[in-house]
Amino acid sequence: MSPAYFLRRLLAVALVLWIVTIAVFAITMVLPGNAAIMILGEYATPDQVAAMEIRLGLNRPAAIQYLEWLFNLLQGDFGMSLRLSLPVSDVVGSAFRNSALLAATALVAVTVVAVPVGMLTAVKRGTKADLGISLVAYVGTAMPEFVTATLLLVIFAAPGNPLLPAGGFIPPGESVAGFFNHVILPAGALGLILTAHIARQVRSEMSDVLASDYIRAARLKGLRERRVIWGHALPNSLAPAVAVISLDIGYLLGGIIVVEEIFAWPGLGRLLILALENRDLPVIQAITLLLAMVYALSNLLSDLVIAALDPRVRYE
Amino acid sequence: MNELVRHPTGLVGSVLLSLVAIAVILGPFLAPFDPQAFHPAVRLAGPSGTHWLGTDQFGRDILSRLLTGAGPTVLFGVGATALGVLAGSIIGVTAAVAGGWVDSVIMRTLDGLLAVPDLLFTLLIVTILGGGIGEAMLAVAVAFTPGMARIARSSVLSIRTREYVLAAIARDESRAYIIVQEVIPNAIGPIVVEATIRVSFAIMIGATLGFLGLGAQPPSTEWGLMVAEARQYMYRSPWVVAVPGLAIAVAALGFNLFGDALRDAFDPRRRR
Amino acid sequence: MTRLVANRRQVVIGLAATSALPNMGFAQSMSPKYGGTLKISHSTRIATLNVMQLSGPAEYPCVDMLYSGLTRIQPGRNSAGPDLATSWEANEDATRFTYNLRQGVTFHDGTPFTSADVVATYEAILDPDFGSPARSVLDVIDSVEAVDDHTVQFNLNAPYADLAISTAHANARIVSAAALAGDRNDLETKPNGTGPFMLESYDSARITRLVRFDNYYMEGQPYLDAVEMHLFPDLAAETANYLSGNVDVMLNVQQADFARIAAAEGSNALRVPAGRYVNVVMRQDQPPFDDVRLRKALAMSVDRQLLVDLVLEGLGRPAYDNILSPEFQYAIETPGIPYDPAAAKALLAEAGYPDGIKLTMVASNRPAIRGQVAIAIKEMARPAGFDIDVEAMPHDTYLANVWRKGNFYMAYWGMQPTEDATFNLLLTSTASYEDTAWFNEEFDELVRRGRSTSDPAERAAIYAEAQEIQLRDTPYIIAMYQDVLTASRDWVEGWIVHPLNRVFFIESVWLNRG
Amino acid sequence: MTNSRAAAANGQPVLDVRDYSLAYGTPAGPVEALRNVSLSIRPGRTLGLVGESGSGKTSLAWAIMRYLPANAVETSGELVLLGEDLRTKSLEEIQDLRGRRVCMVFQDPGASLNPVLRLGDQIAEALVRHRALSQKDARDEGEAWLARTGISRPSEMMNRYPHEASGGEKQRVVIATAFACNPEMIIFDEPTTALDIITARQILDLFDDLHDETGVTALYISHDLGLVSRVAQDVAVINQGAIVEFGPREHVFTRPSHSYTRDLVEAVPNPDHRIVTSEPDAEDALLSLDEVNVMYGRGKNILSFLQPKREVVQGARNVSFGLRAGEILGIVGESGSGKSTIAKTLAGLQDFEGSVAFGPRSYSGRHKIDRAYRRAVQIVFQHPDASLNPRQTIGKILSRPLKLYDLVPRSERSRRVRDLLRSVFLPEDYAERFPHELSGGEKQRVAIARAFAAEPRLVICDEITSSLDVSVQASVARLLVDLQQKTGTACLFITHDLNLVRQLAHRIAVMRNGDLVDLFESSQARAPERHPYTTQLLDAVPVPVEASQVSSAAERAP
Repeated sequence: MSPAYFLRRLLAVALVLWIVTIAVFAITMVLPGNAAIMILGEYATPDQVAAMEIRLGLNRPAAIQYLEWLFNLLQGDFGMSLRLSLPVSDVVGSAFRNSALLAATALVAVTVVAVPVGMLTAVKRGTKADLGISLVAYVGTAMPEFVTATLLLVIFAAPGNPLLPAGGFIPPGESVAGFFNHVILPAGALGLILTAHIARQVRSEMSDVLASDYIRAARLKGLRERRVIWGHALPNSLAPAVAVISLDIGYLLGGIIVVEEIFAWPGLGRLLILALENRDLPVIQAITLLLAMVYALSNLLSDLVIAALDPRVRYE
Repeated sequence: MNELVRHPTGLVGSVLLSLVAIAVILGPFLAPFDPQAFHPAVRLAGPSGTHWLGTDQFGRDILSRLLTGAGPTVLFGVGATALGVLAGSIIGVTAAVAGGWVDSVIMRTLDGLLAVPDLLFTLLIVTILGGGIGEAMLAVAVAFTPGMARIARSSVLSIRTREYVLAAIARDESRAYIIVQEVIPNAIGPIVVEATIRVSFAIMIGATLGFLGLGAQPPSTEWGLMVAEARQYMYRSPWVVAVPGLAIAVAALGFNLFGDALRDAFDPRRRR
Repeated sequence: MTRLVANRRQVVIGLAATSALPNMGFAQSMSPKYGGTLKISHSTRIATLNVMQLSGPAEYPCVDMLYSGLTRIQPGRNSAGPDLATSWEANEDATRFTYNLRQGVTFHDGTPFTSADVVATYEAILDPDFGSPARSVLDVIDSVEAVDDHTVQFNLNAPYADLAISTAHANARIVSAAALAGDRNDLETKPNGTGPFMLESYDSARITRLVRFDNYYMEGQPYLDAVEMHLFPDLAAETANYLSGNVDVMLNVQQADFARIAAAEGSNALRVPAGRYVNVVMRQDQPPFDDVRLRKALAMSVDRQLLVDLVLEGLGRPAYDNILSPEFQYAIETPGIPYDPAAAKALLAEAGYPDGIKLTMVASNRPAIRGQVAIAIKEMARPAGFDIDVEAMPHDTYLANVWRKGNFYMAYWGMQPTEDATFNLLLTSTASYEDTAWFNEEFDELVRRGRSTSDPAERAAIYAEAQEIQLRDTPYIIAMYQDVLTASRDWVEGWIVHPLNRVFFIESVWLNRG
Repeated sequence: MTNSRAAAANGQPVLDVRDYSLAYGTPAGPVEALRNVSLSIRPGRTLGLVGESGSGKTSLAWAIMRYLPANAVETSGELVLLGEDLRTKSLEEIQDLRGRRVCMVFQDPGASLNPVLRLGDQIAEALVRHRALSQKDARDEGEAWLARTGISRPSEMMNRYPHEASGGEKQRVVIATAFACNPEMIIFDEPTTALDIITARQILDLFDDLHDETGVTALYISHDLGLVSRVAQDVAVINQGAIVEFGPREHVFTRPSHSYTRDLVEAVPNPDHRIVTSEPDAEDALLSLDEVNVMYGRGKNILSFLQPKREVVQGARNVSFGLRAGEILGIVGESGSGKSTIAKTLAGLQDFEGSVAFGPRSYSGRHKIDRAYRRAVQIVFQHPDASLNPRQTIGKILSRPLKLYDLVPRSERSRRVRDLLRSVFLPEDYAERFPHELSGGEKQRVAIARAFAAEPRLVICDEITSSLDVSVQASVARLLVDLQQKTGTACLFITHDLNLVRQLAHRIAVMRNGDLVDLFESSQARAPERHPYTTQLLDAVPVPVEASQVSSAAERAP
């Protein structure tokens, strides 16, 4: 791959993010209600509301506010959180780290399970094992995270003899075992739907590969089935699998919102809900921008990986 | 249609969808009890001869609530998808037909919006609109629009280079005729397939919004809300959350399976 | 086991006889053990530690540990006891108060506490631009003066008998003059108080950890080495975590989980009757709520005991529209209102609605109890001819569109420390959150007289009259009082909650682990 | 090879298919694919298996390779390879046999090579598998075979990926792989169909050389009788799953016993048998192109810097020629030569520079083209499946030009549609049908009828016969010429089939890489002043074997 291609892709990501900043800013501008009341809640005294209104100073033209915000943003200054009275970069930064831990764990687990399962079911297409796994996968994709999470809690964290903690977070720096103990349920709730989806997609990609002329040619060369699958089919299915996984990262980033809320995971998702409920505009803006950036960059990364896996796209 | 039912996935999907459709249309009439009526004597009771699926914290009959909740739950998904598809198709077709800088601007904007995860986008919009089932439906529709616009655009673009469209251009047909008569009828297939599968996503997102308190509101019997309301009793009587939770899965599964079968039926390459 | 304390009224509220409280620090047979970390779980975020402005349920225990006030609400009573002030006296007409300050107290950073800190704190509270919630109960103060290093004097603009209770306000804790003179944003995250615990780490998304302050003025206290506040936003997860023994105290317990937690081995579920209530707001400057008969008809259409059973799982008491719960010293014996749909229907017909009336009642979804009460009222009132359409909505939408604007909605209030604070919160014409347009000059005048009267008998008569007026006009329907529920593990000694839910006495808690 | 030699010695056939029948199970019941097929190939000989699409020829190849889908049911017969019935072998035995004793070369080398593996590895793995060579030896051996297939830099080719090689190179790699294990038999399944004319010719020559060299027994499957007549000593004709003709080539061509074979032989275009007899009016110019240039892939807007850079390709370069009324002008060339660009340009579907004069008017760009021009110039596309809107009935499709150009009053339209259907020899009730209910040939007739419905003065035919079966090709070509003669419409006939174009065009234009390199009267095709490229093209095409030539060609067989 040429540096020019990489640069062009990076430019495209920057353009996308710029568009996101406009969209995000526009959205936060039209949020209804008196921001001060929304931030302080109904038990705030009128004094508090008045003080907050002065502090917000949201009475300047939107375009000026946008430019000012963008200017600060480019210097790494996301402003102050209105609800938490801390710099947004601090609040969002630590939440981002925690979310990344959860998302990465889930993604790794999903990949490790889903890709082999998808390939296996494609190879064993039509057998009982395929049917069984496909059925589970179908049901899996139809369960929203909050249902999965709730059922997981009922099954694994029921009081009396809980197998796993019902929620909470322990930084891996504090205790690795504790981290894994706490991450299993949220990662499971987050991963079920993705595992099912990715396994299905990989199965379908792999089935297409297995039905292709070059697999037929390989078989008719007398190659053993093992060599056909591992030597010929697998390398061709990896690139599409990476593409599917990278697209599902978008879904994963949405899924963390609910899962973090249920499992008390101190990440971006929960922070976002708090920010939305409290009209914490700088935090909403930062999170949305951050998630969009992660998604755009993960797509870019997946393109690079695909280029590494498939010689046809290498010199594009 | 035969093609659909012959597929095992299509068959199961059709059966599940029929069940859901029956619940949507006839649910309110089939419900044995008033779904809002309290039966304080039998709060949080397990399944019994009177209350087949048990009762909730107010002693309301879960079966009746489930049956009347099918409407709001499923129609939410269908409505949100329909709106999203309509808006997306209009935008996508416009971009494809206009081409040039109009297309570029529309597509780059869509790229930007698509970079925001669906649920996050929906949450932002529902917060702007202010929560409630109608607002949530609109939000999901808006969140679906960019994706559908993309699909519609690529569908139109692939149709636009078909030879029958070229033939129409060569004949000097009007632009309107080409779009309405030649392009759209043929571009609609992939859009319908995508829409069907998206209904299941819309149902799930709708339920999730209900669960987060931003979608359907009490005393609605929308299934996501039923799960949310019953969650605090989940250890005491697990079926109160399990029943609506599984109902959501069944409805979503039905649309998912049906959509996949539809895709296979449209795509000869995948036909077995 | 459940400690159920449901003594009606009198001075002692929440906690009955001390014999029922073997764990109280001041009444125990065992001598407390030192050391250990107390883990408390809570479900709402600790968004700030700014003592002068915070208002979150989980923020109150934090400032209660970090700071001291001049006075402090006493365990189990709605009365003020000494804290940083050892004593106080008023002049004849209760317009000037002198507080004598404790000597030898230092802040966590080692600087000594003096009257200058008190003056600086109260001046900040009284500054309208600073927006302290405590100002609403302290705005009778005209000026604060330091008489000497350990004496301050408050000059009031009107007679006010309850000043000692007002100075116990959770947001009126003493901050050092230096902190107020410096960057006030530091108050958010770098608290420097005189309380029994100091902040060690603050992660608003997860754990806030406080450690023992060795120079706390109470000799030998606190007993604990540290206290950790663990956040669990999902209530079901919080309960499961508590029951599995990962935390020692659950700050607030849901009604739905209370019985299970009470029955669980090694767990103490504590239930404290309190004056918390959901009230039905009806705007009386517009029809149909301008007609008292309609309001009364609705009041008769609510089966209050059933409501307590359904919504509170029995963990509360029926209320009969009195804004003062029995815990208040001057609360009257409120007559019951029987559930009588037939009579209600007749009264509704009399009010001009023989065929019933269609109404839309708004309920925010946070906390869920608002919606639950609304739905229950809808069902109960149906036989009386009320066709109520419940419109539940997200809390932010409610705040933006309905709160203090709508004509028929559910409000939710915690208990106030005094009768005067309660009336001035909602019911007087100039109340802070006046939302009914129920303006009654006679009532206003009674409240005004009550606050400047120190004689208990006189006050009782005045407040009784005020309550009669309130009950006659039914500005709100208040159908039940909700108990405060908390839980602690067996090894936790001395954990109590106050009906006000603002003071916690954690300096007296100790761990009795084998 | 020893087995094969032994077989040769005792006259035993290498492959003997006896009474073989095959069916596919479908939801609608079993569908017969092969019915009582019997044929045999003697050692060292090439059997040409000829049939149209769907005739079962590929099914037979799969059956021999024992590569049948799960729903295949073999209802009778034996497949005997040197005395052993393949049907009785286990999967493991078959895997040992594939690629070692029986190999296969496929139609599309682009699809049959794994895109993510290097070409060298794809040859070597077969050698490692079947000849137990080490990786290094296998690569050396593979490279040697690549050299034998005429690849100029074999070691470089070994390290390339399929997308880095041309179609011809890829097919050489596939052929090298097939020959490398020294098999007894190779099945060639249309190995040249996906290639350009000249490349196809080179592959065919390679086949001849390697066949002579190794003496391998071959089954050569093709739809092209002309081609088969050139490479095979024996010919079998398969129709609807049954062998209708089997025998030595001379026999099949000179004395076909079955009517289907006769039709097939007749349908092969032969440049010496002209379909068109009349000549156009010499001086009546209808259309002329003047210095027409077409560029592809030019950036269009400011955001295009975000698109991967597209190469600018010149689709047509300074093309000028004229067309007379009533004339049939053939345009030939390989893929990418620009012949379809000219078709699209003249149909008003392609931006161009230069000018196109039509009658009294001249057009200097696509957007200048008006309705009068568009009505007078109609186009018929290559793929009948794609050129008819699948959602419209045939009646609607045919009446559209009538309505658009207001040719006949509304009340007359359905009658006119019926006339049009009759004129292309289709039943009138086809008006009610949808395109998918028609066969490929029928659809192409509808497309032709639609073009002629506009009463045009010029019809552009862009490869209209190339996706059709041989027998259908001939009838469609004849239909076109009939209509053209009847109406006097001029015709631009674009094709890569040189034999066909020589049968029906008055003049032939040759294009290459966007340039018009030659333009000549059909009768002058073999004249000495032809452009060398034209000669090369003409030489590349196998001319159907006439009865008289058969014996001489057969002598070349060993």
